[in-house]
Amino acid sequence: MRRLINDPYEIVEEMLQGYVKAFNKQVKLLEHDGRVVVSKNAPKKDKVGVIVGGGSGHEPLFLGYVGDGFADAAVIGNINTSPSPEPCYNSVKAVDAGKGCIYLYGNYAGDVMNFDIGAEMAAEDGIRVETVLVTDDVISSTDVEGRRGIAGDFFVFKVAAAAAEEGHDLDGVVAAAKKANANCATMGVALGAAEHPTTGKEMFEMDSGDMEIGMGIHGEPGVRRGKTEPADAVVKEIMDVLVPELKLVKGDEVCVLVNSLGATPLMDLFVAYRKVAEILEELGVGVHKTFIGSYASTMNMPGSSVTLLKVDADLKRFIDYPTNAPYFVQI
Amino acid sequence: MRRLINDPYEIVEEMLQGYVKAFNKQVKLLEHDGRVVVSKNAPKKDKVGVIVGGGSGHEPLFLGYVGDGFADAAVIGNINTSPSPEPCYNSVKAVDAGKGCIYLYGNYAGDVMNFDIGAEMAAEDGIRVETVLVTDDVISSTDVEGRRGIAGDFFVFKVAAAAAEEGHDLDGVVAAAKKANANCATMGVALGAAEHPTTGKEMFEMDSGDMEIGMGIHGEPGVRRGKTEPADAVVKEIMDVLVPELKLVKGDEVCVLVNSLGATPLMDLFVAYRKVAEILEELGVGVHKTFIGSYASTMNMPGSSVTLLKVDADLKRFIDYPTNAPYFVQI
Amino acid sequence: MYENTVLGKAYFTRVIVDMAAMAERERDYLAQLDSPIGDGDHGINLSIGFREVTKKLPEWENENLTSLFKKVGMTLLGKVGGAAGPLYGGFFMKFGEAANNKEEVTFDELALMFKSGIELIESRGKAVIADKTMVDTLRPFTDALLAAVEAEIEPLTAFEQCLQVAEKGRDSTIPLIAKKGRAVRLGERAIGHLDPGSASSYMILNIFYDNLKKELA
Amino acid sequence: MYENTVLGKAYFTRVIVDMAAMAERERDYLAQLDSPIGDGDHGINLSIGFREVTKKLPEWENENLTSLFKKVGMTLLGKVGGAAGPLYGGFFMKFGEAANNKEEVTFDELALMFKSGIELIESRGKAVIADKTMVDTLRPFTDALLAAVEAEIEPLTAFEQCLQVAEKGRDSTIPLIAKKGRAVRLGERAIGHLDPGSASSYMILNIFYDNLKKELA
Ligand SMILES: Nc1ncnc2c1ncn2[C@@H]1O[C@H](COP(=O)(O)OP(=O)(O)O)[C@@H](O)[C@H]1O
Ligand SMILES: Nc1ncnc2c1ncn2[C@@H]1O[C@H](COP(=O)(O)OP(=O)(O)O)[C@@H](O)[C@H]1O
Ligand SMILES: [Mg+2]
Ligand SMILES: [Mg+2]
Ligand SMILES: [Mg+2]
Ligand SMILES: [Mg+2]
Repeated sequence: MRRLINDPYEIVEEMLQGYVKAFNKQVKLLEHDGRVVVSKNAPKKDKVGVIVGGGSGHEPLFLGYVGDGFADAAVIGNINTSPSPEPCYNSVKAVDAGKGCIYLYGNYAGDVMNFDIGAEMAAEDGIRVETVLVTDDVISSTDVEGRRGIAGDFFVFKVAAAAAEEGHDLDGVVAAAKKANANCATMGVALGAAEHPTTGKEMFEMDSGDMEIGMGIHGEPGVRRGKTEPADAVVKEIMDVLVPELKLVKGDEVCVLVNSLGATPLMDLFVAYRKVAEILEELGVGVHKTFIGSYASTMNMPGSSVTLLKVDADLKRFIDYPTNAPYFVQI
Repeated sequence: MRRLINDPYEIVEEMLQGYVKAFNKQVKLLEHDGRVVVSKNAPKKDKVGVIVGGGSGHEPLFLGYVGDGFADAAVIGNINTSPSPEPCYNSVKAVDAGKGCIYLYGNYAGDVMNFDIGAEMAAEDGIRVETVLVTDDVISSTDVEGRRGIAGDFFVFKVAAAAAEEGHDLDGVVAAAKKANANCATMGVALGAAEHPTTGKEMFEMDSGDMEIGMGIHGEPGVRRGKTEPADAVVKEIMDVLVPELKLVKGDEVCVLVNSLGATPLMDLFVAYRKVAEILEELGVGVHKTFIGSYASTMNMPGSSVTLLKVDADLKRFIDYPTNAPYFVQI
Repeated sequence: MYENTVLGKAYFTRVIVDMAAMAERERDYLAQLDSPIGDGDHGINLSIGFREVTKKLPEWENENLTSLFKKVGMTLLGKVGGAAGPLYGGFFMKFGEAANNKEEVTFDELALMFKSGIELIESRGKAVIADKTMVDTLRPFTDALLAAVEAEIEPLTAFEQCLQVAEKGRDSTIPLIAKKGRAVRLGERAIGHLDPGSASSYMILNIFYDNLKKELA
Repeated sequence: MYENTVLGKAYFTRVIVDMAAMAERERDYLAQLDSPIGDGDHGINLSIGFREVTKKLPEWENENLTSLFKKVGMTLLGKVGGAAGPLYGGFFMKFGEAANNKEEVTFDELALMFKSGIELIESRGKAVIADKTMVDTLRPFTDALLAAVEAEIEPLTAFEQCLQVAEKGRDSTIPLIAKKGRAVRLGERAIGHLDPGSASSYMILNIFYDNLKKELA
């Protein structure tokens, strides 16, 4: 394994302790629950609580987006595994300001089971918790409800958080999140596996020089596996799925996220974005804002994805809303 | 190779085209020199021009730090190779506002040769260009002058850029950069090699499960190679070099950068920082600000480094100076 | 009929200890089963959960069967996460609940405990037989056990027969397309792979059986 | 003595073409030499530079030797970067300068062109013999060539002897600790490794020789 760790059974706790130490001006761990990262400013008076979460191993996803102008809390599970119900519940108790809370996470059966129990527990305390599942991974299912959430998490979280900051009530925040999710599509390509610190091995097998289009961020199998092709050809294949999915036409505007799964260099993301931009230009689709980097990783997995978010004036305002979260600062 | 590229001989051009397209609000390429990334606001009236640069393959290093409040231009070489003299010269012509310019880059013989020729060409036009070489890699040489520049680039660039923004003259900016460099020490550990897009191969050989302490960001050999050890033990070995190097004592304050060379997950950096913070706490050394991520990469090289910058009131102010560069936004 | 097969704290404690050992021993195998059709962590999830159970087990010495398994279940629920956490966690909580706060149960009562457990899994996971989940092992097993108890078959023989049913159920997942869990998105690509949850369930049932043999020998 | 060994544009153009071919052929080998004691890019650097030279070469048909090699040198200087760009780039610029804008040179004049080239490398790189750089190949070669010309040795014989000196110079880098270039930081760890620049220099000299053989055959 090409990683330095201590006890793999302590890695999530150690990561969280290191994280909140590093960014102690913005975040803290709940005193009574070390799996809940909370914004120092939460609960914010009269604001809907925005709670994100999921398995760890996708950093900066979840914890990195807790902070002013972004999520109020992140609930952190074991590696690639949804958090358990208790911290889901505790996060609500920690950030609810009387306006209810929204759970936002990728659509995985395990996450749904655990967060749902958390929401039931909160309901017993009279706190309303709504859930919006992110389902941006277009390749993972033909019916939208069945799709996984991957890098699009970032856009959906960002939009919902900004709506909450703007003072929308829970229904308004839910509506904003659903709209972002409906306007968001992602497709990725894997070039290898992440190394799991517990087994010390790669999580699945893939020869160097091969690629798998449409693979999930936990290594869930995708559409097809084959030899790698030129970057431009792969980007084109991805865009040929995303563009019709969002029914993009001339005059539309999008935000673009070119995401690394961990071990893909920024250099390659910039090369990929060059082609994305070229295709959008040809279509007459405008780009409102571009995000390039590792926004949702799978530890050290080589691979990348392209996410498009079709935007209107509201979504643009939400995306542009300033934030000072440790892993997404925006002026 | 676990990367998607097009023609490797075009990769730097394609990367730069993609980059400036993505961040066209902040930066552009010089019209007559595609290897110079310039801030849209450069030249800034009455400000010393701050120019950084070096080989590509270290993204976000160099190009990512061009923007408001940070560098005015970055000069970009081939992969792992210093830029040639022409773009070094052109960058000066593009950003000089009559107050002279400073070249900031890591101390490598190739870079020195090329930038020096660039500075000579500028001198012929009557523009004063001073150079401060970053030499933070403590392990690379016993005499400080001979040391390489690695992740410490980020701190030295940041300080010099803020000094220039504050209105210091060229001598003042040079003094600030030198002070940052003198107060800055880095030590890294490599766990494998980057894949070079041209050869399609790893740039050197290293077995999975091995590590090399002190290795340079181009894979230049380090101090010793052996089996990987627990993260805490490696961090301690690094801190045992950095702390005496900077003569840190109780009451001192530092900024910390835990840097990934590309393929090391954030998770592992947080785990490493936990130990860094613990050691500093035990010493009674305060942490002013922490930076964790891939600030200076070697494409997809697995490995990481710890950089300490000993700070006083001036350096803290320079580090905290707001900036809106694409890869380092700070409010 | 089953008055003489009394299973007490000692039996169930040995089962718990053995499940924890199984989770360690089979960790990488179960993770590997989870890799082609899931996310490669099933064995790791169980090992994380049962390590915590092992750590706390000494504190639970004075619990009755209901409160013991409630703690086992709560620990799994709290530590594991994912699908296995709520499913196995819930299973053991309900499994214990059916012991009605007793210190020991008879073999027919044990059957009812399994019944109560699998019902929780089905209601929480909404899976039925042939969805390619742990239900494919546990539901046929439980039905067979209830029938065997009804037919008053001798405990060891009954359990052995039911294990064969469980094994068949486990293996029945191989040719299936998944209807629940992560493997759903694979469609036809799930065919040919054993479901990891059905494999771990079968291992757990085996542990109940092995200790039953020791108990009744 | 050397009036008959006239080397014109055709000869030098073939040398340039062959250097470009060498840079492709030996790219990965030279990169590999650069990996244990440098940054693994020497062959790639040369190939990037000479690809550009190849692209532009047809435009340079009407240049004299001075302006031709000025363009070669400028192209390498502009495209390569790193240490090799200014060193080889400067070398060829000075190499051509010594041809005094002529269309052809005699063998003794060629020797002076090498002298002018290596002097630039030495002054720009500040390296002397035994610093483990390309100077270890080029300086002994040039000294031997100047001596051979002084002794009026027949061109092919002279060049062949000097090549042997160059080869010895190249191999002399193996046991050395480096005093210049990236390998400096390795200290004793550089021992046992051939310097990539001294290897590429030797290849370049060989190309001059091979074409000389063809020219004079
Ligand atoms: N809805 C469900 N109902 C019953 N069992 C399920 C369901 N979803 C998943 N499972 C079981 O859980 C197993 C996967 O567990 P695990 O890998 O630990 O969780 P996760 O899928 O969250 O990574 C599957 O093999 C399957 O047997
Ligand atoms: N100061 C110097 N003087 C002479 N030759 C040098 C000097 N520095 C480096 N070299 C030569 O350059 C070669 C390395 O070239 P290259 O790998 O292309 O550049 P870089 O070191 O910038 O990556 C070395 O092998 C050595 O022969
Ligand atoms: Mg999982
Ligand atoms: Mg180089
Ligand atoms: Mg799993
Ligand atoms: Mg080199």
